Order: sequence, then structure tokens, then C-alpha cells
Amino acid sequence: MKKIYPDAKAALDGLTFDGMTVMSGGFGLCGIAENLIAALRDSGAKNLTVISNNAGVDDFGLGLLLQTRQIKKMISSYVGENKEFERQYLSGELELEFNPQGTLAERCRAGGAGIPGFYTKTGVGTVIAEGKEHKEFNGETYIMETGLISDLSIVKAWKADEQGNLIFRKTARNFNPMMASAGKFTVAEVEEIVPLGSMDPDCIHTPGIYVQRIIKGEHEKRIEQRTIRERESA
Amino acid sequence: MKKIYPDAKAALDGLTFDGMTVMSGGFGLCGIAENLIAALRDSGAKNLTVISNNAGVDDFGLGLLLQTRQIKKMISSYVGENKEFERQYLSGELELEFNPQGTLAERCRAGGAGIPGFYTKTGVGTVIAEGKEHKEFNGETYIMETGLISDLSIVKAWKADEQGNLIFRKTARNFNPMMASAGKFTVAEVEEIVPLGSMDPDCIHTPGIYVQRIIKGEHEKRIEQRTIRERESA
Amino acid sequence: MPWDRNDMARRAAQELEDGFYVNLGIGIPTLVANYIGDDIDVTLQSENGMLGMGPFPYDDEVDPDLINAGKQTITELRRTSYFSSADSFAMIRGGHIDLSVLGAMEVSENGDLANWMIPGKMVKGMGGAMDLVAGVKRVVVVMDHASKSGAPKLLHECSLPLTGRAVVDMVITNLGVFTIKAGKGMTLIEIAPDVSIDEINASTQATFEVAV
Amino acid sequence: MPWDRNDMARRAAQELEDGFYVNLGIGIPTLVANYIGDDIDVTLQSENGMLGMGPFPYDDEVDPDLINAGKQTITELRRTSYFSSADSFAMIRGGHIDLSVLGAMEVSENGDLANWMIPGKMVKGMGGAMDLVAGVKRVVVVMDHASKSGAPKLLHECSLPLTGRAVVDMVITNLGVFTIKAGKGMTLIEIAPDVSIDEINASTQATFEVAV
Repeated sequence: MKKIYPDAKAALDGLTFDGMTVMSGGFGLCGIAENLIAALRDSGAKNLTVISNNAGVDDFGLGLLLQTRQIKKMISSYVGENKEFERQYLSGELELEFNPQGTLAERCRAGGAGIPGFYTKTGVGTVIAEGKEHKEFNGETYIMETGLISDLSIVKAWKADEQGNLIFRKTARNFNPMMASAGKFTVAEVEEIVPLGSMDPDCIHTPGIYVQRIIKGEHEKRIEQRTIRERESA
Repeated sequence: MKKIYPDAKAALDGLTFDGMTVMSGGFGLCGIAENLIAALRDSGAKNLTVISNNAGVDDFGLGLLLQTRQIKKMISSYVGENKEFERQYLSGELELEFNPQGTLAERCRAGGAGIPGFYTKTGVGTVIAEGKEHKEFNGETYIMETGLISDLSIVKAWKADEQGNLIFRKTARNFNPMMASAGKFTVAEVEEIVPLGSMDPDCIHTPGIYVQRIIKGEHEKRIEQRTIRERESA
Repeated sequence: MPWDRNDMARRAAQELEDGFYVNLGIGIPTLVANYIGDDIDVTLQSENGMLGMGPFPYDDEVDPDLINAGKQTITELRRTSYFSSADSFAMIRGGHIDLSVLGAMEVSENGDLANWMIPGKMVKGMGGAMDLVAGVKRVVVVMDHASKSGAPKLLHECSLPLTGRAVVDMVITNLGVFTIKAGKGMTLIEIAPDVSIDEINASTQATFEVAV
Repeated sequence: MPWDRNDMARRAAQELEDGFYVNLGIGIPTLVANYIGDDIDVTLQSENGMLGMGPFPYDDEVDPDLINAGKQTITELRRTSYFSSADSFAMIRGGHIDLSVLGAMEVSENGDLANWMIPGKMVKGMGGAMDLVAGVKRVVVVMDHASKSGAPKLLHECSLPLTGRAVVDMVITNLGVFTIKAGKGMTLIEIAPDVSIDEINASTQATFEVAV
């Protein structure tokens, strides 16, 4: 059972189809599966439902799949950085379902954990609650949200071993672990493939059971908001 | 805001009261808060509801609180190792609520995560499902389980820093992280208090936000089933 | 003289207490970090998955794997821990964050908040705002008292789609500070220097008590 | 000659496939690990919070922080990862474990399983058994064909409180191997050496087809 594939194209071979649901890890452009997004574009799969916290920028990240109009619907919490997204959405070419960020994160976690529904206070009394089941617990009102699973999850990690164990780095972890767990099939791209046994087993973020294929990728890691401070002069 | 306390007695000072609900981490005798359990016994708090996967053995772990009859009710998944438990239960002195182990773990996780209810397939069609709400998702039947929180959670970790960041070791992690998150007040005992900044921030299992007090404890770490294999002779 | 952005941030910082875990929103709330007193120990959360957020990096410290919820590059501290966004919002939803400071478009006298959507304009999304106002123990809003056109932003009822109902505990504007308590409505408790109550009345639609 | 414990474990091991993630219960199921073929790569899960469970330790390797779900001391492997019990049962409940091998007191012809409770006797608890049978993709039961007193354990309906309904996919007893398919009932597919169908019929209450 070999999990390591030579490149992104090979890693998606046989896994893509029109109308599929894809989860794509990352927050903004931080921790996105750059190589697999490009390979998903090149696969030509159309009418995709993409679950991702954001929608990339015009020429990077999921913006690549918007350019080619492969996305039919996005499930996201914030899509403000993308003009092409705005154009397609306002023209009715693109469906959009907004989820509060924590609800989206929990829906992915629930899907991977076999939990088809859960209750949350988030969104009660707002448009998010419309049409959803309401229930009282200890005198407070909650709404039911459902678990999400994907046909394919594409995630980005820092390191993997041949068993698919993953370690993420700093805030590039974000949505990647839950999306890895919620994919019927999960492909991970990493910066480094390390020898089996070289990871601290107490410090593996995503156990290999959630990862079916792995590639080592090349990463631009584009920064959206480069904010710095000046050094005080000596 | 000093979180480090000199000993278990000081760490529980002001936190215990009759009729309180206590979560106690550990699986069997592995990863239990030995020092805090003893201090909870010495506090004399009575009529406790204790949420713990197991109930210790006769003379160790939660067995100490059974000896002194401080426990009114246990919420557990398996209590087979304890004769005093059996005696008190069969004589009607002790209430017992069985939860499937995964349901118990998830109920603690949900409580800490602000999720008052969730659906699971576990236990459908069994006594566990009796009286619980049933709901269909995609043609399958699930039951609703509720989140659990405690007045006090006592957990055992391997290392802590002064901010309360915790790292667990091997399978001694078990129920400790969820119970830490589900306590209105959480006290952790550890084997070592390490300097701030010496933990890998990517490898902190329980962030300090969940831990209000910390002690360094002494740990017997009793083994329940010492199973070994023989070395092949040379 | 009404308060400026930094004054408002400084006033919001007074709501922070020793040992607090705090989430700061984008804009003026971000400035609050500059005014946290040396005498208290406060830990900042970034909802993408970090506790113990440090200041912006020096130029040679910039790390694309280390950003805050506003997608700005930041730094870590000795106390920092990283976790997934699910774990981060478990922390928020579970009521473990003591205080959140957020911007707003409108606040109603019973504490309803609108800060994510203007119908007819392109909708960018609510991000983590709905989770924060529903989960965090105490919500402080920092905003200009009136819109650029002079329209009141403290209203009887919000006209914009809500982020949350009865979730705001305090509003700090350039003119003053208001508390909001469940069932008791809004109370003006502080006024910016040289601002009159008449001035505040003139640019406020919400009903409020005065207790300065 | 009926199969012994090791024969049954060896037969159960044949159900394991390359790449499988497997949870083995206490008792005979634990022995299955001894018969996993060298030609396949299988990862064992321990539901207290470990993937990649190794063999029992040598005497000088015993670690009280490293136990399996039966509370036995074990070892780790190069592939091992540790996680919380919540994460462990997320894995189980979410359908990520390919196969579970469990013991049983009773199995019904539609796959109901009873293995945790005998009314009137002290109840020890179900531990993780209900989670495993509800969540794992395929459940194989290994048990003696009849009780010590000779009473059948393969029944029309279980008499004991259930662990799960319609959850068992295969039963391996000392007399033979049965598959159970939803809506199609139970089928005998293998018989232990020198055991006759009459012998099996005599100690089986459940209705089953024969396809050996």
C-alpha cells in the first residue's frame, strides 16, 4: 500500500469527476494545497462544489478554478479577496453558501467524526438560522448544523511520512486537519517527506489513516498582507 | 495571574463543594491525576458526581473516593476492576450511568466546545438509546447525546509551562484533553514544569486557556495488566 | 473633543483584566494591543488557530505560515500554541475567551449587532464574527458614533442583517462609552472630553439612560 | 476436528487486507495479530488513543503510559501516532477503521450482537464495543459456537441486551464461518475439518443457508 505519489497530477489520477465535492484546506492563502489546486484545475473536472474557508485571490489558490469556471458552488465563510468571484457571483454563474467560520470548521470536524448533526448558538437570530431546526438546551436556543464530507479533500502539511502521518506548521494548520478527516479520499501535499519513525508520535496532527495519497510539492506561499514593524534604531 | 500551586491540597483550595460534578481524566490507571484524586478525597467533598471512563481499582485511583463513599454517581463506560464499586452499586448506595466510551469522550469534547447536543449512531437499537431523541440523516437513524461540563476537572499531563500549556505522553493522553476543556475550573498535575518557551508550540495538546491551576505531582503510575513477551535466546 | 481611533482603543484596553484571553477584531480593535497595561498578563487569540499572538514581525522575520485572522503577518511568543480552526472555535464557542473587541456598522439598544453585510453590496462573508459574538463571554464594540453621512449607528433596532442578537455588552464610540445589559437596555457611562450630552443625543437613535 | 482459539484467530486474520486499519478486541481477537501475513501492511488501532500498536514489551521496555484498550502494556512502532480518546472515537465513529474483530455472547441471524451485559450479573460496562460495532466498516465476530453448557449462541434473536443491531458481517466459530448480509440473513461458507453440517445444525438456533 504505497501512499507516496510522484506528482500532483498522478496523485489526483482517478479521483476527480464532474459534480464532485472538494474540500480545500487553508485560511486565506496560508496553508493551501497549491500544487493540488493546480492539478485539480488541469484535471478539467467541472461543476465542483468546493468547501473552503476562502476562495483564494484572482490569480492564486482557488482563484485558478474560478478563472476556468470549474466551480459551481462555494461553501465558505469569507470570500472578500477575489474580484472574479464577485463577478461570477453577481452574474449568477456561481452559487455561494456562507457558513460562520467556526460552524464551517465544526461541520468538517463532525463529518469526519461520524456526527451528522450538532447544535450551536452561532447564528441564532440571524439569516444563518433561517430554515434550520431550533432547539432549547437549559433555556437557551441553539440551531442544528450538519456534518460535511467530501469526495476529495486536498490538504497542505509541513511534513509527512510514508504512512501518511502529517505535521502542520504554525497557523498553516487551520482547516487542514478536519478536512483531511472528512474526505472519502484525502490527498496531502507537503514540503518534506521524512523517514518513518522520525516524527514524535505524540506530535502527529493528522494520523495516516486519514491520508490516502501524498506528494512532495513546491510552494510559493504567497503572503496576502505583509505587515511589519520597524526596528528601533540602536 | 499565577497558575502554579505548591501542592495538590493548595490547588484544590476553594474549588470543592458537596454535590459538585468532577471530571477525572485517565483510562484505567493510565494518565490519572493521582495527587489530585487524593486531595479531592482529603477535601471531604461529598455527594460527588464523577465523570470518568473507569472507576479505578479498590485501593488506587477513584477507588479512594469510593472507599470514603464520597461519590454519589458515576458516569463511566467500564467499571469492571473494582469490587468496592460493585458492592456499593449492588446495595444501591451508588448511582451509575453507562455511556459508550466514544460517546463519553465526545460528550466531554462537546461540553468544552459549546455544543449542547450531537447525533451519533452509537447505541441505536440498544438500551443506551432508550428515552433519547432519534433522528434520521440520509436514511440512517441516529440518537442525540448531550454535552457534558464539570464544576472541576482534574487531569494528568506529562509537562506544563507556567501558562498552563500541557503536553501528554503516549496513551496517557486519553480523556485528559477533553476533560480539561470541559471544566468550569481545571486543575492539572504534571510530572515536570518546564520553562516558558521550551515547548514546541505546534505540539501543545492542551492550550493554557483550559488550565487554571497546575501542580507538579509524584506519580506511582501503577500498571493494571503487565503483559510482556520473552526475548528469544541468543 | 471627540476621541480618535487611538483614544478609543486605549479606552477599550481598560476593559482587559489580568489573566484574560482576548480576541481582537480587524481595524481599531487591532490597536487595542498597543494599550495593554504592563501590570496585567493578557493572551491574545487569533481565531484561525493561535493563542499567544505577538506583534507584527520585523522585515526579516516574516513567515507566510504565521498570520492572524486578518491575514496579516504576525509573530509568536514564548507562550504561543497553535491548533486547528476547529479547536480554535471550540475555544470560542465553548465560552473560554473572556473578551472580544469588534467593529460594527450598527448596534441596537438591546445589544443586537450588525457588522457583516450590507444588502445590495457585494457580500464578503461573516468570517468568524458570528461565532465570536455568540461564544465569547463579553463583547465590546468600538466604532464611530455616526456614519460618515452623519446617520446614527446606535439604533432602536438594527436595519442591517444581524451578526448576533443581544450580544453586545459595551459600545465605545468617539463620543462616549455605553453599557448594554439584558432587559435593562443601554446606559451612557462616560463622555469624551468636551462632548455634550446634547451632541450625543443628536446623533443617537437608541434610547439610553445616562449615568456619567 | 473443531478449530481451537489459534485456528479461529488465524481464520480471522484472513479477512485483513493490505492497507487495512484494524481494531482487535480482547481475548481471541487479540491473537489475530499473531497471524497477519508478511505480505500485507496492516495498522492496529487501540481505541484509548493509538494507531500503530506494537507487540507486548520485553520486560525492560514496560511503560505505564503505554497501554492498549485492554489495559495491557504494549509497545509502539515507527508508524505510531497517539491522540485523545475523542479523536480516537472520531476515527471509529467516522467509519475510518476498516475492520474490527470482536468476541460475542450471542449473534442473531440478522447480525445483532450481544457482548456486554448479562442481566442479573454485575454489569461492567460496554467500554468501546458499541462505538466499534456502530462505526467500523466491517465487524467480524470470533466466538465459540455454543456456550459451555452447550446452548446455541447463533440465535434467531438475541436474548441478551444488544451491543448493536444488524452490525455483524461475519462470525467465525470453532465449527465454521458464517457471513451475514443485510436482508439476506446468515450463510455458512466454511466448515472446520471433520465437522459435519448436522453437528453445526444441532448447536445452532439461527436459520442459515449453506454455501460451502
